Amino acid sequence: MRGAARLLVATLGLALAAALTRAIGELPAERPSQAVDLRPQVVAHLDQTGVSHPVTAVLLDYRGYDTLLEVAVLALALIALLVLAGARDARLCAPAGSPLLVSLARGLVPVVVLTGGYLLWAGAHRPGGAFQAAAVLAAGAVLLQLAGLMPAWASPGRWLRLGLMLGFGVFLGVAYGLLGRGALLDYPPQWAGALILLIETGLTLSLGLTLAGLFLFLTERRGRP
Amino acid sequence: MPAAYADPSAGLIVLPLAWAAAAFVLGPGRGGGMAVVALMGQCALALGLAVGVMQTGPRVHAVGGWGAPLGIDLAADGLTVLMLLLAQSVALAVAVYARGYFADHAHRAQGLWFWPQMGFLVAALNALFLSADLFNLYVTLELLGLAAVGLVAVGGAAGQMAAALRYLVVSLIASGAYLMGVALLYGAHGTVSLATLGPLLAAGSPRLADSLAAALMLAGLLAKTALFPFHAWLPPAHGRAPAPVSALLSALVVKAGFYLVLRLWLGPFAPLAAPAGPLLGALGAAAVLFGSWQALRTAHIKRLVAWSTVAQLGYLFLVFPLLDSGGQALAAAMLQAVAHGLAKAAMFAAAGVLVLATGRDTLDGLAGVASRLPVTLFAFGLAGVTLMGLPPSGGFLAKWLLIDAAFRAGQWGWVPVVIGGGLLAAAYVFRVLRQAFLLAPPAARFQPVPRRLEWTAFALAAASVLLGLRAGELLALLGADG
Amino acid sequence: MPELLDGLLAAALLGSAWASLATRDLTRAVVMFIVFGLLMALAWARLQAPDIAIAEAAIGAGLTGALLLDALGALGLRRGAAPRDEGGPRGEP
Amino acid sequence: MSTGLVFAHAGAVLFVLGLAGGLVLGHLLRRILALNVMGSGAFLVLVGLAQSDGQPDPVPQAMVLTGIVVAVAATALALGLARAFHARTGRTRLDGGEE
Repeated sequence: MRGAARLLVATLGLALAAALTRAIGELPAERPSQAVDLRPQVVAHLDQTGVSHPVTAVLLDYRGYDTLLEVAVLALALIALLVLAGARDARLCAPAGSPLLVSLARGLVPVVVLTGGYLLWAGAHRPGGAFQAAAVLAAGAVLLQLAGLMPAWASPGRWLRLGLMLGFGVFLGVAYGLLGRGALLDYPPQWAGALILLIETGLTLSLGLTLAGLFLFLTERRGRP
Repeated sequence: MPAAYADPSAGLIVLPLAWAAAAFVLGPGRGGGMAVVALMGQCALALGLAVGVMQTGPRVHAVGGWGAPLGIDLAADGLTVLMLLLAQSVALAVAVYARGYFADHAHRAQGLWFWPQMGFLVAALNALFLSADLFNLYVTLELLGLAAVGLVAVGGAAGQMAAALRYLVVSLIASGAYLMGVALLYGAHGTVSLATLGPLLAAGSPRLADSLAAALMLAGLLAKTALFPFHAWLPPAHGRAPAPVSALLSALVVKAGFYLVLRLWLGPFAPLAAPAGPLLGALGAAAVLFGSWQALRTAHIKRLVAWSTVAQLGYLFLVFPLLDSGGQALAAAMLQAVAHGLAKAAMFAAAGVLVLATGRDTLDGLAGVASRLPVTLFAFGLAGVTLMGLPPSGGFLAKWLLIDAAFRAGQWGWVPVVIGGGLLAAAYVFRVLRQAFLLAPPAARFQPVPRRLEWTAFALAAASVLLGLRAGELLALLGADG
Repeated sequence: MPELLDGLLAAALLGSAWASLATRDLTRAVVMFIVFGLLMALAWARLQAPDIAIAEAAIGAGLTGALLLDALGALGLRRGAAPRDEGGPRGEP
Repeated sequence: MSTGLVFAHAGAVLFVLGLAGGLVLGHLLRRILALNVMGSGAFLVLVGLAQSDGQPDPVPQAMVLTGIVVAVAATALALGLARAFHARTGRTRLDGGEE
């Protein structure tokens, strides 16, 4: 039974792979002449977006609404994990960090914050931005937790919850605030750069906490009371 | 304040996102009252949008002010508005119900983070119904899927974990297939906007990439809708989740997949999809018969209601071979979607009360319930009337229109399926009712149940029946698509 | 020359993905998956997508890799289960 | 063949490999790996096919950035569920019918 199912999946898989390969192979030659090319449009409106890096412009302006929902996905995953962590009843106690870890954390955290800040600032002009910066900050938060310098995450207090939602809240607030101009997220060109920086700063903080939370909720600190 | 701030399309997405986030910040178990008030506001917004669409036709909201294909559009037509109205009204009733349900001592632990999760779920539904961009739809599908899976798992028991995992794996495979379709379409046409893609796909003979994309996307969406034979994940997930969650999942979440299939079928994939019509119809017929049969066999109340969802979803797909034949097939499908949404939410709400009162989820334990919980049992029966398709319910009108469309198309074969499905539904509904009217064994103990739970179930069931009397307005909404 | 590089990288992607899914040893599977993530980052760099390359390395390979390694400890090694995923009637290929 | 097309082809094969793995593999951890491979394949096709003429396209690149974050959220939830399931039952696979 199981062998037959595998054979079926393998056969269908080979057929699908062949079809996909053929479709991809013949596309460039057969691309219809009316096909849209968004690249010139992205460049043409770049000066109205307040950022000079095209990917950041797509991410936070042209398709900023995707990013808003994506931040919601992350927040939701964190909440679902919080439910599971509660159900598992394994409290994430703040471990007493070893002295070496504590001094390492104290030394590294300023570097981490600086690197995150740089990536955030750089995102407007070149590769980088809130998500990459947040990943770096998350590493710092995990380090702090392992060193016992962060409060326990098992039942996050109100301030931590506020921090987790701050970036999303700012993003949502800006999106809704601009509705007065006629549409969600419709940045006025002269304020676009500043508003995007505001959103990205909030996101960096909250996503950093969220990514750290994904890690900390999932991983049990074994072998400690 | 400029009137723009009251824009219903934007409000229906921003408002639930805002209360979801606020409920999380407020803390465990909090935010229910806020959710109920906000959902009342959302109902008003959806009604406002419905009136607007009726009067001035479909609306487009260009997020960011760019407009497709560079930006993302939200679009609302009759189909959208109907789904939005269904989602807001069921969500409001479920919120009222859930406040009582999770206040109960036995469920308090499950409800700790229910409100933020429900907020994100409702936001995902509204965003999905409104989106006119294939990649944005992918993000809404993921948001919806993760919210639904997270809610199935809140109970924390091993069976719920297994059901949630099964659901998650299917959901991720399905979104992966959908995303591959989006990638092929972007590669071929340089856009993911529904409005821009339509003419591009219609021009010229279909390319392999287009057909493959359509097949992958539809297959993914069918798996998310739990159409037979992709249904195996549904009964455990819907059967094991807490009752308010089951109501949301069965009434709304699975409909989102169906809505997207319909939207793509009538929209950009229209030139490609027609040959698949009979196949979808056949799968729908198989779902009606197989789901009803399983509902007749199971020993658990909520599992019975979940199998009934598999069967009732089948009806929605019977319309695909009939869409081109002029009849009211589309109206039949939408009426069935709305009527089943209300009835199924009522049934799960009632089933939740029965499980709460008897302390177990088995049909055997129901003996004697009729005299203790007459309102709940009446609600269950009323919802059953809609599922069976008896007049004057919304289900009756839906099935009537479906049979009419089948005759017009000369496709008589679907008629016995519709009628047989109704008879089987009668059989499984009466299984529950008969057991409930038996005399209670002397040792039986019933837990007291908050009135609020019984009456919300009743209100939902009554709405599903009365829908048949107000169907004219709903059909007029669909006609506004023009 | 660049074509050769692309071809080799693509082959390495397929090889690492296959190795990750087909190996009997769970630890090896996770390590191969992290290698796969890092190769993906290289592929993104070749596709002139440095933003994705950074994100893939940090989030795709880094965070996901850390989560998987930790889950490995929780799922594969504890409760007396052998570190290897046993074959048997329902074994993996 | 352009760089974009090379990786689009590789992406197609990765997608199928991950899809097949997601369907037939038993151990939950392997299934999660397979689903990630499947997603990566779709991402490669999205960017590679759009850039088959060799010019970078920021639109699919931004979509993939969004997709990667969504994928890590889904992976984290899947791992959390798998661990909770394992903690209750000691099992690491779902097969063997329901109930």
